[in-house]
Amino acid sequence: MSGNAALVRMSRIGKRYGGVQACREVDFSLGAGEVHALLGENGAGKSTLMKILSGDVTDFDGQIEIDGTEVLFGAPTDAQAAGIAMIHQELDLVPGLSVADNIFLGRELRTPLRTVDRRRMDREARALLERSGVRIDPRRPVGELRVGEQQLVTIAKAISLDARVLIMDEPTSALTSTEVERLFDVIRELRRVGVGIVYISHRMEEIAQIADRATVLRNGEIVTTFDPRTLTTAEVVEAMVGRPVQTLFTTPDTDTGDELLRVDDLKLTASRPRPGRRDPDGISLTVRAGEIVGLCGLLGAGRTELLETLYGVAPTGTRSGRILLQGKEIRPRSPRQALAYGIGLVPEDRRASGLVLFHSILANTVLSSLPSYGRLGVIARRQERAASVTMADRLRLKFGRLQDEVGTLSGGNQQKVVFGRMLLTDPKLLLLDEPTRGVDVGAKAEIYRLLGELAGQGLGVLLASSELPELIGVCDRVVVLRDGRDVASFSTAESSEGDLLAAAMGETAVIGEGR
Amino acid sequence: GTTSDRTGGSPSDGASKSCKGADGKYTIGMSQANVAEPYRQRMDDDIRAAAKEVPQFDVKFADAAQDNAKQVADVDNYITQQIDLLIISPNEATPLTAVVKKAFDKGIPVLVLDRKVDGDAYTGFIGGDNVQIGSEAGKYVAEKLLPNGGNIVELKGLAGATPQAERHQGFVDSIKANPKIKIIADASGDWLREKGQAQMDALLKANPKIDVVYAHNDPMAEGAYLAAKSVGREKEMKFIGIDALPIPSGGIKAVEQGRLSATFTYPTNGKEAIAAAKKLLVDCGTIEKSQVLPTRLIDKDNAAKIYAEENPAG
Amino acid sequence: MTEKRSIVATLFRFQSVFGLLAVFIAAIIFSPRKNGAILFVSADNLANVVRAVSEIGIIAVGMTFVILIGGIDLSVGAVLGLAAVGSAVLMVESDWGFLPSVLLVLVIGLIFGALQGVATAMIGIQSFIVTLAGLQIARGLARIWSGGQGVAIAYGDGPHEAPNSFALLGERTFGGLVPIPVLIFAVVAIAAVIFLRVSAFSRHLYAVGGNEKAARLSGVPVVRVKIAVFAICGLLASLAGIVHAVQLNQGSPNDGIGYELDAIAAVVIGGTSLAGGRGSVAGTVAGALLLGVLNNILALNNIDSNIQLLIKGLVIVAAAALQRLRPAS
Amino acid sequence: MTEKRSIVATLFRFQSVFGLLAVFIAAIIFSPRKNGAILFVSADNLANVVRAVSEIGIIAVGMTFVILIGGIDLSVGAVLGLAAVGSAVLMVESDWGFLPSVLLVLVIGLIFGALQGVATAMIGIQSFIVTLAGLQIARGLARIWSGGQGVAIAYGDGPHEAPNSFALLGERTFGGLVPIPVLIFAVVAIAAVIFLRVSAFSRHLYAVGGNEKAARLSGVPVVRVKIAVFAICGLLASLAGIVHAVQLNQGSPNDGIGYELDAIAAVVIGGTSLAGGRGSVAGTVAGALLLGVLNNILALNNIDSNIQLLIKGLVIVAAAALQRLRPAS
Ligand SMILES: Nc1ncnc2c1ncn2[C@@H]1O[C@H](COP(=O)(O)OP(=O)(O)OP(=O)(O)O)[C@@H](O)[C@H]1O
Ligand SMILES: Nc1ncnc2c1ncn2[C@@H]1O[C@H](COP(=O)(O)OP(=O)(O)OP(=O)(O)O)[C@@H](O)[C@H]1O
Ligand SMILES: [Mg+2]
Ligand SMILES: [Mg+2]
Repeated sequence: MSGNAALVRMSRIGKRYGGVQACREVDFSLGAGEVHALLGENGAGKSTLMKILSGDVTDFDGQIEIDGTEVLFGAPTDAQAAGIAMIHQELDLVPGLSVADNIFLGRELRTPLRTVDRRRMDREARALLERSGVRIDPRRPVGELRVGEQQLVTIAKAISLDARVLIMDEPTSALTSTEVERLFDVIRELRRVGVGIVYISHRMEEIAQIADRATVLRNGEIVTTFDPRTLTTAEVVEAMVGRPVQTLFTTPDTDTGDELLRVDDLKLTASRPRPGRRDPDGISLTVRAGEIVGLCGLLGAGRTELLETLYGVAPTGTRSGRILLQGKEIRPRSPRQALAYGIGLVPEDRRASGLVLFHSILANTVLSSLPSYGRLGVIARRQERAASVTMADRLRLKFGRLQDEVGTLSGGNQQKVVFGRMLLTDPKLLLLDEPTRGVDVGAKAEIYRLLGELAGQGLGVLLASSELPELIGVCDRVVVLRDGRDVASFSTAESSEGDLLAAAMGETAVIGEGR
Repeated sequence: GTTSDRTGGSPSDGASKSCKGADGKYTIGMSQANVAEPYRQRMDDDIRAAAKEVPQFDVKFADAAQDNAKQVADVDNYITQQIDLLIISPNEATPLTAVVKKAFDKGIPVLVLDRKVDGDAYTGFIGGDNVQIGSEAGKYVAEKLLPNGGNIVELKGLAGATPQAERHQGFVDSIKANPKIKIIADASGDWLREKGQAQMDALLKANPKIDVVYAHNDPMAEGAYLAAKSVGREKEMKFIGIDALPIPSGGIKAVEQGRLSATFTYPTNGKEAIAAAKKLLVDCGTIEKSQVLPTRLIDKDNAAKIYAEENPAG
Repeated sequence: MTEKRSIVATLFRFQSVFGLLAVFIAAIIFSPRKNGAILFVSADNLANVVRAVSEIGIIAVGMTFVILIGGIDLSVGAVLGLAAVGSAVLMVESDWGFLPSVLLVLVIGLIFGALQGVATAMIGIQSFIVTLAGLQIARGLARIWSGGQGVAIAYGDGPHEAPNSFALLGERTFGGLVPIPVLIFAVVAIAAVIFLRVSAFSRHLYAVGGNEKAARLSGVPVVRVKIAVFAICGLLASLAGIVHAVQLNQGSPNDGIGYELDAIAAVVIGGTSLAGGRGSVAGTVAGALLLGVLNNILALNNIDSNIQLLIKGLVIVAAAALQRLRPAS
Repeated sequence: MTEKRSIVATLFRFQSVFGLLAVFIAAIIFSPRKNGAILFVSADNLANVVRAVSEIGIIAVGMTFVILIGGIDLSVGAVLGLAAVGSAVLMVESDWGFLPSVLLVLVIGLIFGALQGVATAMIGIQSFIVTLAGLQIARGLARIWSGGQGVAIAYGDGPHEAPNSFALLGERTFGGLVPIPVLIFAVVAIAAVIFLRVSAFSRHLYAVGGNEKAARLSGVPVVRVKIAVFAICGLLASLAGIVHAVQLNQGSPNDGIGYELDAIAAVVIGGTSLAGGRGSVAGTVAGALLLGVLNNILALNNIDSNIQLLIKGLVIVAAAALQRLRPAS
């Protein structure tokens, strides 16, 4: 494949952000009809490299050739004109506009009168979405969609560009395995018609499945390029991290203690129902001290909503059923209250709900635990710094200085900051919503190790995840949700990914036939 | 004495039509340009007080808050309400002419206060004469304060406002006689006390010798006084203002208490307006088309007396 | 499910119209009566109500555009004053014809707005501060141009008289019932509604307000959109200034003080979010009418002007609170 | 490398101070001279400059807090007027003592601000609209309380005289050099700077302005923070009103019109982002002083008031443009 005349050739690419060398002397090529995976730890420079190719980042060293001729992009539109489209890691959609409007933004279809041809846009948008196997009403505002659905819209949008080069930066981070499978079908079809695809993901199993070639970046430099079918996951991971990482998806089974959380037939009827939300509709489960319980479900099964309800941020409405923490009934009405009970939440969307992106790493890490540094409302700077440094070390955060803006960290490292913030509050029960979304394998291992350690100290964890291997590997037990109800519960020691998936899909799972 | 003149012999037809004698009940609409100006608030207050004495009258008030368009709407609304008489103190002449004419043509008698409207589609005008006031102030400065000449600074009203131009013109004309009197600087205080103070801060800085501060209204004169006082120079110069409102924060009190040397009344015409309305509606009489009230000099000697006269209740 | 959802959504979409309806009904109830007739609903009075809001309404349409892209324009009142002065000076003092005067004034508003757009979009200064400065500059220019005085407009064919065709703009039409300013407002509003529905530009505008980065990545010409929107707003403000001049027979440099706040209030009451990306011109029209009806009914009842301030403040808050009832986003 | 970067960063951090310095130097150059002395830099004049901005400055400190949480407060000018009226009426007409009057006035401002905070934080109405309504309400209340007229303040021990202790607030201290209002402004500003540096509350405030949702999920009591911030802003506006009353020897309900825009201009020129989450009180102080120096030098040179408007507009834009030069974030 590398023998093919390259569609894209990037040579000696360098890019520096302040003190950080995001890319250094990178040579990268992509052939027509090739799926080239780009791997690396968080902050390795994958997104930066691709932003350079897609015209988003314009000041860099080195050169780019397309079909053998050098190009110079001044803006993303230039790259699009040259046939390069990119699905960005951070979903960049306009919440107020409809799905169809978002897909055709900037190149609206017109009637002969030069007005916008809504009908045709709706029709084509629907066709595009169906091609990737989803049914979303193209007239719905994107802001109403779930993160996963938004990701599908972004994919449809990129596909609609009919690009010759399609860059996918973590396109599946919010998708469950069903949607991932459909996406792979689409990718295979694109490959057949000669589209070159750059595929970035932290899900190792996907790489072996779809990629023809893989390149590993570490600290902005290329470490190796290989055929993914020839290497084991462990070898790939070692190349990425630079050292062997063992026992990825296992946490030591700790002795579980007393019952920490009991949810009894929890139901929530929102007084002003929001379309597409799946509030708890009769959920019962328990979490013991020292136990890690997984929440499994398809897109929109209601995992996020359950965690939100437990954390006191559900919409107002009538609630029935009970929530007991250490045997006492609680009614969390705000995060503040939940935190006082000893419940912490790591939200799903770190940029929108987790971080103040332009504030410092320090300020973001200590935000939830401020009262513990100093007294009388005056902060003891040394204490808070110490706490922040300790937490950064513990999570192996990759950063320059504590005063740097958290938004300049790579995605995975941003996730660690949110995680660390909750740990600093010393919770009894930790609610995790897709905590490893966009987190590299090395960091994942660290997070799992940490979870195991915390569980060993008696912390209870409720972990919602779309990654089945993670659920199986990390959790002691997995509860499966469907349509806002708990439908099954498995001990991970005795069950497989297939069991979970079957339970999650239930009888309504026939939509994606052929699998 | 009241200077008056009869322009055009036409006795107001409107009056005869709306007059229902002493048994009638009358709704009077008062359209004020901007009650945020103390002078105009006092005008409303005077009208209110005078109307209390006429049991047949029920006066409504509207405030245009210095917006011509709003004042047009206010008058329109009075027309809709079918009031019996309109008193208007226009924000500006031209913009209100049409709507005043509309009311007048509908048979509503119109009394215009303070500022005229264009043309003669109104029943009567009652106002002061700003040129004359400026000239009285000039005369006072030339004869009483600076017979041997001296330096004046002038604090003007809002740039572009007619009274500002007139008070300036009258003043300049009447100090011309004495070439030793010089206006060495001026600044615009926008009629406001704090603006007068801030401008005076700078004027004091730039001018080491000031003998008289002539402000186009009392609030600016007070502001100038405060500025001079804060650098200990208030004794070096005299302050004169205009308006002489008989209210606690007005110029008469300031003269009485020695901050201002003199001020000149600018009549609010409130009492006179109600008297005219009574004549038209209750007595079925006619009124002068134009009634110009004279100004009065207020100085240390008469301030207390006049203040008491103007506030009979206390 | 979807059925129900869309009905509810539609209802909420038009809730600013409901607010207007509520105020309208309240106005009828609280209207004074004379000889059995409800004064508020007389044709004359209703025409007055709409005429009184037509200028604010025209401005508010432009303001809606600016707010939709997440900006704000504080200069509109001053630009109105500048345009009013311009019309008067050109036609009366310079004896220009109707069309050239009006065109020049509109172009001045357009350019003034566009320059503010440039400062916002290309230099990146927050629009609040750009247009706050623009307010002062426009006001200063108007004062200088007019010599500080209102310039009276007389009509006729003689020298220093404005052409009669200009006077027509202030008349009434359709049997003396509909004032032309109301007609102009209606045309502007309808044109804007249609424009926002059918044009590609409007998608770009919502996108810039909703997620500027996404818009840029999608190839939306963000800078051009911003400049265009501020230019449109300036244009409409100067159109309002022309209407203002003809209604008051003068161009005064001090006209339009504080109109920006009224216009913004109309936009926000109409359900457009100051954060950008969400809102509609139809809502703005309803918001402007609501304010007009409120002013009118308070005046018809001769409510004391101070109490009026209190009531208006409370109604504005109430109307805005009503907006919050929409399904959260 | 890091060394160099941090020096640059520090420089940019204080760039609003640089703006001030630039204007200061320009003022010296353009200052008129008398007998060889540069009028602008005389101690007297500098004291005047600061005294003239002390009220706006005090307000702007509170405004900084509000803007830091991503809000805006348009009611401050009206609250200043209300407080000025309150001080005058209580001390002169009701013959209250110094302390009770001042305390009551401060509490009124605090509560007024807090109520606006409640409407914003709990009902969720945009602060622009809440405080626009608040402006009208405060102005209406002030007019009603004062009877529409300014209430003159005379000092003494007799009936209807304000206590002499109140007059002291308007005097000068430190050998007649420093006006007390300046001292009050300085104390407020320094207290605010320290407060924002050391308090846990300030972290919450910045977080709410930076990303409200993230702040809430992190356990920040968002509603309480917002209410507190609006309350502080109301408190400081009424403090400014007290200072205003004593400086002008009267409380007038129409005082403070338009002060909100000056205060916002000071905040933004000082580098605080209207989007919230970014900015400092030190910058605001520099911004307020910049505006004060600008006003003073224009007045010292007797610049025509219309030209002043133009110059001020351009300087504001220039100062804001300077802010944009900070290293991109
Ligand atoms: N706008 C920016 N400003 C400053 N530093 C940046 C910026 N964007 C990226 N960086 C830095 O450049 C490095 C590479 O970032 P990049 O986003 O390319 O990593 P990545 O490989 O995509 O990581 P992830 O897997 O977490 O998405 C990181 O150290 C990051 O902190
Ligand atoms: N239509 C909607 N309107 C508003 N909020 C929504 C809507 N749909 C989902 N949400 C909220 O958006 C967030 C993201 O939804 P999300 O993408 O997490 O669904 P999911 O993770 O696929 O499914 P699950 O509900 O099982 O977590 C959640 O807080 C959810 O409550
Ligand atoms: Mg990345
Ligand atoms: Mg979820």
